Amino acid sequence: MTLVLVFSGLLFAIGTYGVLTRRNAITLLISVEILMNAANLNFVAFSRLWEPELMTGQVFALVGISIAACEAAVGLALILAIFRRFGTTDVGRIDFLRG
Amino acid sequence: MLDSDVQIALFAAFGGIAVIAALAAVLTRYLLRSIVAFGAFLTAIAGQFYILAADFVALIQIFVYVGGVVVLILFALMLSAVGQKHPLAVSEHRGLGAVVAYAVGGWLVWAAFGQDLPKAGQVPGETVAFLGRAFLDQQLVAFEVIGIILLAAVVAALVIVRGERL
Amino acid sequence: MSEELLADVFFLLGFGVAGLMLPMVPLLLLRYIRPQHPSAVKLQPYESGVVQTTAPRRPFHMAYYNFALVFIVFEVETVLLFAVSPVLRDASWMDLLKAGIFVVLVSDGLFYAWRKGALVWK
Amino acid sequence: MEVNWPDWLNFDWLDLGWLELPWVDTNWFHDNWYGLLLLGFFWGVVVFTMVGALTAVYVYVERKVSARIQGRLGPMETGPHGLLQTLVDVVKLAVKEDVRPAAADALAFRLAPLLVVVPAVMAFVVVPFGVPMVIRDLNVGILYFLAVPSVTGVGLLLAGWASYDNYSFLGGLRASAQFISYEIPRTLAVVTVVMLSGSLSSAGLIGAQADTTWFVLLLPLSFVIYAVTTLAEVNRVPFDIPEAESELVAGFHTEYSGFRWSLFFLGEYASLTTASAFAVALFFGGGLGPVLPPVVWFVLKTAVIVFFAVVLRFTLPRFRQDQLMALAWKYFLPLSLVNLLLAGLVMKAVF
Repeated sequence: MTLVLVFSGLLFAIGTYGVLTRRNAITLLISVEILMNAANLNFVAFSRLWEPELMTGQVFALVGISIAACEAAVGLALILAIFRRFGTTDVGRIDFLRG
Repeated sequence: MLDSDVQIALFAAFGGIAVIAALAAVLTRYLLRSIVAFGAFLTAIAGQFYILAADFVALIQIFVYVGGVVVLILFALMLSAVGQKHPLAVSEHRGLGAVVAYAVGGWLVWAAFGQDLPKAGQVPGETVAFLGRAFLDQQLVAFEVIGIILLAAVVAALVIVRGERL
Repeated sequence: MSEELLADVFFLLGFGVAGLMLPMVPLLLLRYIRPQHPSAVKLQPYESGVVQTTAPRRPFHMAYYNFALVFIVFEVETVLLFAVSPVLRDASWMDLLKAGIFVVLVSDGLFYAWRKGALVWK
Repeated sequence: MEVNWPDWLNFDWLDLGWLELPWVDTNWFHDNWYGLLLLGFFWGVVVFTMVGALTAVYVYVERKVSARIQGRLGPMETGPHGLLQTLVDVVKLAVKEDVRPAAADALAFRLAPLLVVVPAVMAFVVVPFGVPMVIRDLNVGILYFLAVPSVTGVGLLLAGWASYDNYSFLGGLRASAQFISYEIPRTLAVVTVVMLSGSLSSAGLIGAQADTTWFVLLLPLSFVIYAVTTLAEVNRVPFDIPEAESELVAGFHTEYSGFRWSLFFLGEYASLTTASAFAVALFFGGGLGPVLPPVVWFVLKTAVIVFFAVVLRFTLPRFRQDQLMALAWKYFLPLSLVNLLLAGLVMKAVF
């Protein structure tokens, strides 16, 4: 059980690093998906600890996967819209709010 | 025999693959490699789910993520034609990012060792039947809310990508 | 019970290794048999037999992405139906109604996309 | 999955019996992790070899049938009636030069054929050949059958993209757009079957059909949807737009040659076989049938379906891309949603 937590912690850290340092929008999205997977791993693991026959953790993992898919759909739509507007997906160079 | 030691070893093996693949996905400067590593990462996580007695979730992971989200990301890569031959730019905040990541990771791992967790309960064999009942009974709200979220997602994404008003 | 699932994982691993090895090992071994005489002309893309005039991998039109969007949403829907459908056989009308509401909710997305013309190939 | 099989289906002596050789302790394989790994590896080798051999047979049958339909003779030179033709072709493909365009992306170019062929072969794990016999009866077998081959979409897209070729790129985009579009109605058709069978394991599926009747009689519409969408999934005529020779040269595998090309070919035929075999399991009762042993019934039924797909290839014209997408989203998806409703009613009527 501790092992699960260690792995999900490591993955979460990697995802955090990706979110903080990458500038390409698509890599950012991948990093966010890594974060969500780390969380899902914990949901599934904890599902075995308390009342396994209720499956609450697994249900939450399924909800998490669904939401990650929706997030990817909307996020990539945004990325494509940004690309058509600015010709780049580098979030550091999208500065139309700076005026 | 297939005792818990074997289980832990296999879990750790999948975990190692997942960590390496995630590192590769985050650190590589070529977008396509990042996506391929992401696919490997997702598969390793699916293996971990399967070991944790969540076979249904594991296959959903493959179905939705590898067969769906990765295809979607590849589509986006192709439609935006970025980072294809030349490496990507990396932001100047790498040091800060590393510090924060170490802090978060260290804290989470420390927290993992600090807990006194109960032993895993007996897992029902037919996970799917229990999952189905859960979705129809206790978790009905989650089930229907996903429906609404999906609806919202498709409407929102179409509006954004087509650049028109509702 | 989770022991059986663990056995499944090992079995599938073995199967997958075999599945990966059987195409890859001949591929590596045949490297020593087959001819290998690359030349600049041979390594050009074939296309349709004429010299490439435009670079591929340019931004392509968005119609593909519209379909991919609707696809991912419906994929999630079918997946959740998979979770629910095995218990429906012995379930009450009420349960059927619950599943039906879910299907109708998601189908609205299809009708929206249809009405907005996102499903037209252009 | 525990199923109570009717007595007349008792063919224990045939199913898996041959594996339990007197000098082999079969329990050993199931008790150790390395035993299981070996068992999986063994089955992997068996299945892969079988798929390869079957593909060779298919190619021969397809050539002969097409020749018959078009009033030709087909391959005649190598061996009696050209029986050795495919064998010779395999040798030729194996020793052919493997050309990778200089501009291609090496990683994706190498990965793509594997992503097409391995999932197609792995799907065999859950195909119920005999009545209780499945290579491995997973609890979530039916979902496995749909989930694992869905990885192929990634392979198609990568192959087209990696080649650095306009035609391949277009072919790859079209192929995976078609693949994902037809995946939805197909999955929904399978969901109706799951509703009736009440379990996701493939043994349970056959068991439910032993209890009632072939599901094709209860859900004819599901079968029609499954059959047509499967043709589209495996890029068979009339849905072979990704490889439309007159428009896109050869689609996403234009730049591939030799052994790598043959992997795409193998993957396509392997997925045709799995899909047909699973169609038998889903709708035609798998190995259920009187007198003959289940395995024989299963092979016979599958052969009929595959033969039908072969004949179809030479009788129908090809769809246009826009028609193809419209067919998937505007006809089959609504149809399969209605079918879902119908299946609910049928289910309440039968059970």
